[in-house]
Amino acid sequence: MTEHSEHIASAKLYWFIWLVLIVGTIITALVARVDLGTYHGIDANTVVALFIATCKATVVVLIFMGVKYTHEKMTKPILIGAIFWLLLLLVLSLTDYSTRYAG
Amino acid sequence: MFDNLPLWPTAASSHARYEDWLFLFLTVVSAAMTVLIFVVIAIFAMKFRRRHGREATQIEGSLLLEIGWSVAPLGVMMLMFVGGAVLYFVMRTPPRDSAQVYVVAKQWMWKLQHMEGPREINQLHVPVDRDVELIMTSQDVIHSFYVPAFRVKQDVIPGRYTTLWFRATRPGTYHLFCAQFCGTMHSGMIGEVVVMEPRDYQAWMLNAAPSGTLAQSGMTLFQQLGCNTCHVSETQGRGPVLKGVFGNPVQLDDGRTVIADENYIRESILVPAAKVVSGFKPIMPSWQGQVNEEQLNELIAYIKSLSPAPAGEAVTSGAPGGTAPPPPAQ
Amino acid sequence: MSDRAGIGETPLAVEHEDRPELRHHFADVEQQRNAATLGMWWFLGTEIMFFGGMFCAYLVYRRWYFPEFAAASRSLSLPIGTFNTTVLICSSLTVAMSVRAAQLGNRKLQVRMLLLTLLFGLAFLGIKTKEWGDKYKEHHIPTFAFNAHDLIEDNQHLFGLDKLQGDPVKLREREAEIQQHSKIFFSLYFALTGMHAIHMIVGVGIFVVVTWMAYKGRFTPEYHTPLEIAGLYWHFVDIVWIYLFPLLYLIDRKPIS
Amino acid sequence: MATAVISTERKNYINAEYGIRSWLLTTDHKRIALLYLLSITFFFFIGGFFALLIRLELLTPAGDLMTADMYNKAFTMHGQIMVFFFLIPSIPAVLGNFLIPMMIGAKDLAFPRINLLSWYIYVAAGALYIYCLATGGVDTGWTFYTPYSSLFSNTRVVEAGLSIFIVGFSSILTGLNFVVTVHRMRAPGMTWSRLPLFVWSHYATSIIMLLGTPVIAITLVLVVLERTLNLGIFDPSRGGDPVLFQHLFWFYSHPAVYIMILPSMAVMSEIIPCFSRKRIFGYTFVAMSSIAIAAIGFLVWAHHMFVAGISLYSALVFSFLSFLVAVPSAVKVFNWTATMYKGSVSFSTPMLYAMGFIGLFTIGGLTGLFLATLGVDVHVHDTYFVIAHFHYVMVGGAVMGYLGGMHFWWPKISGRMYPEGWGRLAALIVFIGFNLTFFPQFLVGYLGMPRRYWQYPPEYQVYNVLSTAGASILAVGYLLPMVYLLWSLRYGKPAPDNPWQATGLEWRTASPPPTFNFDETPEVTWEAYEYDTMPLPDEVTLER
Repeated sequence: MTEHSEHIASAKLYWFIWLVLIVGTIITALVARVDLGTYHGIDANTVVALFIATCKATVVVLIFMGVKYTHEKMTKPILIGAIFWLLLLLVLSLTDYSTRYAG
Repeated sequence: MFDNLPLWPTAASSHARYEDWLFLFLTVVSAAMTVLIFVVIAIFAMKFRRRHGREATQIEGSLLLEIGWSVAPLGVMMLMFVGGAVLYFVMRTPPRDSAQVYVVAKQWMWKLQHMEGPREINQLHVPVDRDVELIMTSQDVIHSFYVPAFRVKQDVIPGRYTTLWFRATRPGTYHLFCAQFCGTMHSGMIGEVVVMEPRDYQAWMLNAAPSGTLAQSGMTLFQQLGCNTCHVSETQGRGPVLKGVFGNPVQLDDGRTVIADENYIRESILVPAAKVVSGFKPIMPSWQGQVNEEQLNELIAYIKSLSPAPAGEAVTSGAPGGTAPPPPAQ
Repeated sequence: MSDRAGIGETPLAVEHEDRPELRHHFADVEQQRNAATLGMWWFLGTEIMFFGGMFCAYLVYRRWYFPEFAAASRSLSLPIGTFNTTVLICSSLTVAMSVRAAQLGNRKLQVRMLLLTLLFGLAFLGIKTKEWGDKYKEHHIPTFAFNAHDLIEDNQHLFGLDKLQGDPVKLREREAEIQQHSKIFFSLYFALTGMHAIHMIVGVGIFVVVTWMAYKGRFTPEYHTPLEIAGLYWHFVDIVWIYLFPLLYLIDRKPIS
Repeated sequence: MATAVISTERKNYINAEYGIRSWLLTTDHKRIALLYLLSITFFFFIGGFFALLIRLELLTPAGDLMTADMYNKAFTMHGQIMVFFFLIPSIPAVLGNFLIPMMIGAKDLAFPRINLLSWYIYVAAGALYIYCLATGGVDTGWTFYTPYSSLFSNTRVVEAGLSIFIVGFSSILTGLNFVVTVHRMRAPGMTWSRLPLFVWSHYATSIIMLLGTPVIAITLVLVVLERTLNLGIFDPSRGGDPVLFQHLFWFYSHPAVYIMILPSMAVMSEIIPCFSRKRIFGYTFVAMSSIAIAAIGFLVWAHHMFVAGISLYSALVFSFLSFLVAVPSAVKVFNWTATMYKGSVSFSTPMLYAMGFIGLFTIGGLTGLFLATLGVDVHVHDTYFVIAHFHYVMVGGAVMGYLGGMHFWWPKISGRMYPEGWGRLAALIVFIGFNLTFFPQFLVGYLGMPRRYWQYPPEYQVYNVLSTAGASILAVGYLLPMVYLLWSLRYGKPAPDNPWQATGLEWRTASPPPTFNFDETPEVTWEAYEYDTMPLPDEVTLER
């Protein structure tokens, strides 16, 4: 049982991540004002906004929350499991809502 | 007491027969499984009872058995799934030419209205061997329309329509229950479905109709609510004369002209101040919340009936029948 | 699945005099720290589902009442929303920095970063309060004299009201609908941002304690678990906002042709 | 005399400290388990009292004993108390709390103070519920369906909703504690494949608590806000969808059924091997089936909504998924039965409960298939068939498991043996009373008697009379253990450390255990359920 050696990320990396997050936010806000069109009924602006949000969330989880460096094996399964469960709730509810007035 | 010990509910609709077979299939499978488990437990318990320090034989398990008793039940269950899905699909797909009955549920009664005119409360008369589709909505909370003898049930939801259909196969009188808890008198929200031979049904229809055209009930209601104290027929009262109004343009006090259609009448009852007829003061009280959807329908039907059938002819600013248009009273 | 099994060989009788932060039932600090962070991660999983219920309602109504949601979303201030998002991102940076300072054993930097975190957190809440105040003035808070008349005025085309001009009855019905449906947006807006704000307030409370502990020098490079798990919580609340921002503020900001 | 005895007596968790403070501020998982035991027993009897009122009212078709409103409140509060204040915390918070640390060789749960906090949250929620009850009660049905609950009911919906919101956190914290404890606190050598199945099942239960409970928490908050602040999220007259409430409600409340039954299955997996003197048949499959039930259990919720106005397509999907969840349950039943094969079976009280459990759970599970079958569910949904089904699972399953477990571990908890003869008699009475109460409800349900009916057509009376008769027998069956277990605290024979010669780690410490469970942290070198290495229990110990 060795003493835990924590990974210490460099301050530079943190500042870089911060910059990425700020830039991502500004891009999100700017892009929202441009009409990117609709493809097969899916609004491209929403997709882009959520994609950027997911990227931002991912770097926060990996770097700021240290998931990239953690020795803890359970963190990723828990995280993925919880997100999967959220999707279950959303997707299975939508099996009802997206087909309710179809017939 | 054992005179009325029913074991199987009456089956009186086209769905009921299929449902009963399906139920029977499930019961047989379940009973077989239950008996199997009980008997096996009993045998094991007896045969391997602990006596004289009997030693147990250690067994780890068996992959083959595990797979077997996972897959085999799944196979049987898929039969159940398909059987149930087919029946459900049929139940959810009303035939095109079914007779339609509108159902309004409210705490705590069922109101049913046949397309042909008759209206009923807590009673539904239907002919035998005829597809009947119910188009249902609720005025307040969620209710559920349930006729055990037909094996049909559907929640009745405020703010939208749900449907249910059946074909009664056997004349008789059957329970109608509300199956979704809806408040104090939930258990009092019951009624009956009367299935009749076509000839009896026709006779019933003829009898039922006179008492119940929409317009007639509307007239009664019109008087009950005291509408006639202001909207006097023939002569000018505090409110405009309603004779011949329906379907014709109405001059409003802000100078606009609108056509007096159902929606206008409806709005004028619910929000009288919205569009006041030119020459009148906005003194009429709002009936919002005091008359329900059905009563509105009745009132509108009555007001409709005050206009002769080919309405919408060139009547400029007055009503037929010699009544003078309301005088401008500025 | 076979992560390391728990207790070491330490006999129970040995008390951990040298490590005051170690509680009796753990074998060592390592085990205690792992338990705490694991607990926090599971708790964050719970939190995802907590917000998930509201996201589910949001998704359903956004599909049903898209024009109303879009118009109501436009009535939120994009500059303020964007600015507040950056404020929260800055607070996440300072949290990460304070944990790093603890790892390095730099108490001064630690405290400074934590104070900045508190500052950013309070700034976020302050700006949020201002936004809510604006909504109050605009009668956009459900219950309190809710009125979406301004939305109807500003978005005639979006709601298709211009096509209904000839039909006053339909127009009026549609307007009543818009009132209801935009109220649903604002109900969800206040439920989501309100729950988020409650989490922020709890977070600020936790960080006040953590800052005090840091100031007292409780955290060392070997032991700073409270700071670490408080940080995880703070980052999570930040991530929720990262999603709330596009979902609430950016439903449809496209120029109207 | 007493002092002299105590000074020579071994220190255990009960006599380690004295005084009310030592209990109310304890962080010992065993003491907290006893606090939970007292509080859930209290709520069990309140809930049982309402059950009695319901059965008495239904003795006759007319609504004669109570007013309609009283009846509606009675079944609502029976349901809410039994589900949220008894069944959900029952086995996990009492037996799980007491046993999990011992079974894995730990001194305590990972977060002892959070464990105590969860009990205080439970008590706070319980007090709020009692306040709600005392000031008029609530009549929405335990399901809180909108818009009845949000707009129309004139009863204390806000208090009830908040109280269940609060008790949810107690459940979340318990689940959190269990999961982390199982991951982090296992003794050396206690690998995942050596974990008792009790722990596996509780691990699965905890996952449901963690991922399901928050959803009902936020849903109830929205209902409360809707009622107090006039939001319109679930109200059709304001553009909302009442069916959305049902989706969110059942997303938790269906898996909640597994929160109730999985711990009971956990108990079975300990009792059956012990009294068959055999390693459990198919350990891996029983363990994995718990996880499978927890996972698939989340995919089936809308089978409560087949006639609620969901889409046809959605109903087909949920019906299909509902059948899948039956497989792991069946696997468990088969494995328990197979465990008895070539065993050395004794008919001790816990084993009687276990055999009763298998039988009743089989019936409860199989009748679940009727409800998953779309066309059949349309007819039996919201009738007494459903009532019978879930009582077979929750009373025939969960409560039988709870009683079986209480008897099995009573010597460990109290340090005393209960009277075996009385135990067997009570088990028999419960089994008979239970079947007489609930089997007629299947029949009357298929005949079409809707649930939550205060008065009913007279042709259903026969079955209701049988049911009420059964309920009174059942009541005796529940009171009896109360009496003799309390009696045994004073007069029961002192229990040996391992009266059943069971294999679990909890049996390798004293009865009752010392405060930190083990004098020395055990090191596990053996597999679970190695009954071939254990001697047969001394028959003299078993017979009183």
